[in-house]
Amino acid sequence: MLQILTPEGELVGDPPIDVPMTRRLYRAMVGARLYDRKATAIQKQGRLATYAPFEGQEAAQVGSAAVLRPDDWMVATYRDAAAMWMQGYPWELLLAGRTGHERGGSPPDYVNVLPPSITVGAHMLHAVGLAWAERLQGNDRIAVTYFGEGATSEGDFHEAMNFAAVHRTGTVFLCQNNQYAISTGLNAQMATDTIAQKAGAYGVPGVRLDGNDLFAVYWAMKNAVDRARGSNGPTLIEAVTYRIGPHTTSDDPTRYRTNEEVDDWRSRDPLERVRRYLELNGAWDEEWQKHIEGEESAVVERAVELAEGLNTPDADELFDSMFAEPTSDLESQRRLLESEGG
Amino acid sequence: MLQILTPEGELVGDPPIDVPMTRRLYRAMVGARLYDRKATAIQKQGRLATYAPFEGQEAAQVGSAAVLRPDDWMVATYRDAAAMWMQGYPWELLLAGRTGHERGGSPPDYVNVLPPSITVGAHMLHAVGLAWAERLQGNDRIAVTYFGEGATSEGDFHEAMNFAAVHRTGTVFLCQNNQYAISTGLNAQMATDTIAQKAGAYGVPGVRLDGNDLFAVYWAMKNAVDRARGSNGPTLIEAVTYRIGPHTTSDDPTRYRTNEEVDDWRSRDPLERVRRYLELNGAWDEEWQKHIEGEESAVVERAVELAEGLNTPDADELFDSMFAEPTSDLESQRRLLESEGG
Amino acid sequence: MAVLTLAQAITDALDIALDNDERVLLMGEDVGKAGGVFRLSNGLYEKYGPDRVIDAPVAESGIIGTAFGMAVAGMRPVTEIQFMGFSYPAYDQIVSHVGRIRSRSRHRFTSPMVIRMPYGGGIGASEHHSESTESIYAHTPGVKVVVPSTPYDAKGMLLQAIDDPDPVIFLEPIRLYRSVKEEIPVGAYLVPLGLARVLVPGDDVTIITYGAMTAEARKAVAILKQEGVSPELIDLRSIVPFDVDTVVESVEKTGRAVVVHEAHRTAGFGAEVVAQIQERALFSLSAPVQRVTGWDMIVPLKRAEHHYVPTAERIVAAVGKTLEE
Amino acid sequence: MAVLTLAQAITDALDIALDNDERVLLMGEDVGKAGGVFRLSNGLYEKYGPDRVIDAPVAESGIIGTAFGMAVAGMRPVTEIQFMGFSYPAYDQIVSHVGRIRSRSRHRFTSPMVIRMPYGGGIGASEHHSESTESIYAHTPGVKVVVPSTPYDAKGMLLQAIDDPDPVIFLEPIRLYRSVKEEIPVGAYLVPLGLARVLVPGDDVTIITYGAMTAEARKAVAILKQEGVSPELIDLRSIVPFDVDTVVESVEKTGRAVVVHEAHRTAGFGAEVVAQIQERALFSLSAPVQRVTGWDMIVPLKRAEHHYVPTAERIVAAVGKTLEE
Ligand SMILES: Cc1ncc(C[n+]2csc(CCOP(=O)(O)OP(=O)(O)O)c2C)c(N)n1
Ligand SMILES: Cc1ncc(C[n+]2csc(CCOP(=O)(O)OP(=O)(O)O)c2C)c(N)n1
Ligand SMILES: [Mg+2]
Ligand SMILES: [Mg+2]
Repeated sequence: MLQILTPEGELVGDPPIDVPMTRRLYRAMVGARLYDRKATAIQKQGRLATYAPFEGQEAAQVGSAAVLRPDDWMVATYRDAAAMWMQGYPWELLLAGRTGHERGGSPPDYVNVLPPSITVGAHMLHAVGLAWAERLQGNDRIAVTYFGEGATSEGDFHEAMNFAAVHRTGTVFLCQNNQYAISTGLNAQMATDTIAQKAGAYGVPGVRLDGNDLFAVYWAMKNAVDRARGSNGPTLIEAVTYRIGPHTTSDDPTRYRTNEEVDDWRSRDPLERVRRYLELNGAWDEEWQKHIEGEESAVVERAVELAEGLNTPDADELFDSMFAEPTSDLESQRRLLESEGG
Repeated sequence: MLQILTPEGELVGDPPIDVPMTRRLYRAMVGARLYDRKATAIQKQGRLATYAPFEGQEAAQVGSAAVLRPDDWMVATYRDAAAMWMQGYPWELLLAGRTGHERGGSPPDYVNVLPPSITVGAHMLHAVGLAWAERLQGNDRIAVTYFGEGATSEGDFHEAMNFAAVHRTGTVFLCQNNQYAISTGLNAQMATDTIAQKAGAYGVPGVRLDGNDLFAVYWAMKNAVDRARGSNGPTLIEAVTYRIGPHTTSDDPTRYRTNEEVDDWRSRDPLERVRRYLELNGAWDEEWQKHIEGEESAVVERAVELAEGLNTPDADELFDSMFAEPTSDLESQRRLLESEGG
Repeated sequence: MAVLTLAQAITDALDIALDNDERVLLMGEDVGKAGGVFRLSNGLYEKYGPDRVIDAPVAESGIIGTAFGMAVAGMRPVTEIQFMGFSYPAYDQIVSHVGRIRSRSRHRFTSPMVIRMPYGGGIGASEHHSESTESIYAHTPGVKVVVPSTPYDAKGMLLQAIDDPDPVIFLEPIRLYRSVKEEIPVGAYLVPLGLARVLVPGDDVTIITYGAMTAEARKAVAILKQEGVSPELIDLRSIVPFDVDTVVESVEKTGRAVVVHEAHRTAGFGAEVVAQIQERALFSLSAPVQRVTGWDMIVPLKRAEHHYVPTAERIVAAVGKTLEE
Repeated sequence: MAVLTLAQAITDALDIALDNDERVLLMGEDVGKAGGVFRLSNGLYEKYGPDRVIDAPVAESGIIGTAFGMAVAGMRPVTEIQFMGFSYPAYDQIVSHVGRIRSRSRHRFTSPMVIRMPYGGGIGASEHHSESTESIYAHTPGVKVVVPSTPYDAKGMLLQAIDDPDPVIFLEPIRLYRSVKEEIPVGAYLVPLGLARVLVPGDDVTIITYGAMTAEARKAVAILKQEGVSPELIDLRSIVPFDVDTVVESVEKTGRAVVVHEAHRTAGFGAEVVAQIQERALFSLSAPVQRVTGWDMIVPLKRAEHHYVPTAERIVAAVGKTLEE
């Protein structure tokens, strides 16, 4: 399993990025964690519908998304807010979705990130089509798709890998193997030791790495993105990580895992090791930490305000959202709703 | 690629069966080929709906099915009549299905062979459930599923392999890689060199062999069946073979392959090499050939008669076939059909 | 007798079935250790072990396809699809295999299995978590489709579904899981599938519904009664088979009808109910049958869901229309 | 003008679309080298190359899911599902993604794509090859569902579907592929989606159908005319959107209606047609609207299919019932 930065913050390989860039990504991980904790907190207050926290997976998401070009496509899941945010999807829209507002699914025009996929598996195929279409149109935009290890059990994972392999689409498959699919552990999910080895079934390179290691993630993602952009086809990356929190705020993880296991993974925290590395390199101190936490917190707070401040959609917005022009069927249903005083 | 018997009928390994048994299986292959040609012929006369010939794949089907115990489960496709027949599914019922008669889907009570699957892919999962249920019931019946290389592109192949691997079901996955899925060749179907390597994605053993070699097929199948019966889990077998005829009687294979290619594969005929082997061993002569052809032909002729002699189902048979007891919905539809003079 | 919620009644039925019949097993995502995302199989993994309460990989086609094979080989699998909106990857298995094998093998092979699916909206859930697409299953030959709305029915119908020699899609109204409670018998009892039930007798108009919408319909009934209208409320309980006789008998009496479901309107099961009413009782109708339904749109998320899911008010308004004529 | 079969009209439309619009591509099993199992894309692979006429792996979810991604990124994929009965593995992609993306992203992303599916029975095909389950797609929000029955409509509607900014399921009646021929314009023309067409004007009863059943309905019309009955025959052409106005206008005139489809009866689209007729024109009805449909059973194979697929005789009998009252 590829590793560059140990949990102690020591290098066991060449860092793929310099210290200033490492500081930027560290800061992004700090911001992501603040967002995640804030979202969890306001969900407890009933201000969000269920929320799926990503704590522990920040390096996998931030380190991989950092490699992308701003116009690259991203197709990710309910747990990938940090990656989506890195690619330009504003926190407020990610939150808006969680408050139960469809406008959360509508990122700005220049952001090529699809709204988070709630269905498990299906979205990987979309990343194949996206990258393929870009190539057909003569563009070198690539597409990355994020998914969990559980998602690899769905038939669509298989079909996506195969289509991507046969047509050498510029798609990066980034699997965050966070050990659980809701309550279901790896042994009940698959009989292989790794996810990476599944790539062999498609003639695609597979890489397994320490997903809590920002450098390893960045390095592997860089290779995969270069391959994809150079029309050399897809790559499957397995980032071995852990979900520190519950599956969602409705989940009770004590039913299926021990505190010791969680603590063990906490000691491999993806933020802490970069902090130590930066500190060892004289590029971190408490003051700076406070400073970035302050600024990132403010961004998150503002996002909460914006998300909660969105007007509730009226019925017209709903009827008008289905097609470019509402069909006659929808128009008569709209009238019916009015006549029923709904 | 595993081979025991060369196209010239020479041994390059140990034969897994003795000469008398080889004679029996040779005879079965001859019978199967007679059936296949007869079915093709009467389809041309309009007496069958489309027919999917299996010429060239006799060793793969006969050699593998020969390993099974009579009560083992088989879940196969429209192209696997020879395998199904080996497991006790009468020719007449296989034909009946092709005349457009559902009674063809109803093998005798002691035959644990599901009617041929027309959908590509889905049926592999059934073989997983069948084997699993047998184990849960304390039986050591296993299940084998037959499918083509095209079917491996369906998500259900993936889900079936994974379920079988995780629950170590006694399922043998027998893939006849006959080079084409209708018109689609291997390069458009997948980016791997082999099917067998796909097994690695599931932690399952995969074996690739010369599917036109009766001995190689038998040998690999024997290992797989023993493994399955011993509760050691599934195996994926790739039998590399070729469909000599069209995909079905509606297909025109000249659109997508050359005559040279077909001729090349004809020279690797699965029957001819066993004939030569038997001849080299003094266990074949023309007289015996005529004798078995005569007897097997008679069996096929009788099957055609039986299939064509079946009464056309009346409407009651249709309404009565849907549930153990027809629902009130169906009863009222039955009355409606009567009232409409249908 | 014991007072149980609808959710508890289902757990009770699963427990009884596992206990009484060795062929029964549960399979689904997270049904084992976690006891199901709704905790409906709580405790059963511990009680019956991993061979009978199976945490499946995240693969719906795999779950249904494998369970189908198990059913053919003599087991009685009870599968859980986590939410109806995740049943679609298994749709092919249901249409092309589960509902077909008896017919295509002329009774030689059968697939007695239950496919449980929590369904429906009104709880502000995430995308895909509020689906009510029962009509696509009603349109699928060879499967029964039932929907209990009370704890008593949930338990008795689930036990009956498990006993049924044919596959049954068992829809569970999420919204009612814990909001309805009643005293129900301890131990096994059966409620036959395919029979509607008159929940409230009345004379002026027939309200026909099922599942979670019975709750809104009951509210509408209360409002209407206050307004001096006497509605008859029918809970279909089963849409396949559809108990048209009970419906027609009522409509012949009242001359007016409103069909309520939260499913999309076009080709929803309400259309079938209306079609059969007019086939059998056209000349009893004093007014067009009204449908109060969800719309042909994605079920909105929490903040706008109230525009979609039928409410008592909309039902009352529709009844009003039937009374105008 | 050129005399083309329905099949040729589709090929012509595909050719024109590929020629006129670089964003258009075809994808499906065997659509390339073999020109499609029905030869509908004959010659197009040779003409436009493997990047635009794509032989896909045998994976329907893969085809639709990938094409969906392509559509989002600006292409106009025209996908072919070999037979409607093989569309179910892609059902999840259609319901959960193709029909949803515009709404869930509030128009930010769209998926303008066409899903072509040969459908229907009456040709004695193998299992799963005679499906007519359009009502499950009609019940799917966010997709249009259209069914041409003439070469002229097939070409114009397909070109319109490809131009449509939203996904369109384009059903092709197998039975009519080569059995109908007509003179149609050379080059591009559009036929708007969502409008029914009166095929035969009449006064006594309205026969409403679409797709392959127009052929049986035309036969029924001929028989009825000989018997002195004047039927009006409507070809819906589109079930989503559904042109209820044309239907209601006719029924208000005739007072009688028969809806014909080969789909299973329960929750088939016919139920929707009946429901809307009675909603809008109950008091114009002199008799219950009749439905002539396939049954709630697996479409029988060749030897017994005639018990299932509606015939002119059954339509005539149903018309007879409406005239009795
Ligand atoms: C098709 C589908 N089936 C089931 C679900 C319910 N579900 C939501 S998340 C989840 C587990 C996914 O696990 P994994 O892919 O490992 O991602 P993680 O949640 O660990 O990030 C399941 C089963 C779903 N959303 N979609
Ligand atoms: C789900 C599904 N999709 C498509 C088809 C149409 N179809 C029938 S056979 C076939 C090719 C299958 O190829 P392969 O699995 O290699 O088997 P072979 O025919 O070569 O034996 C296709 C695409 C089908 N029957 N089922
Ligand atoms: Mg996971
Ligand atoms: Mg093949």
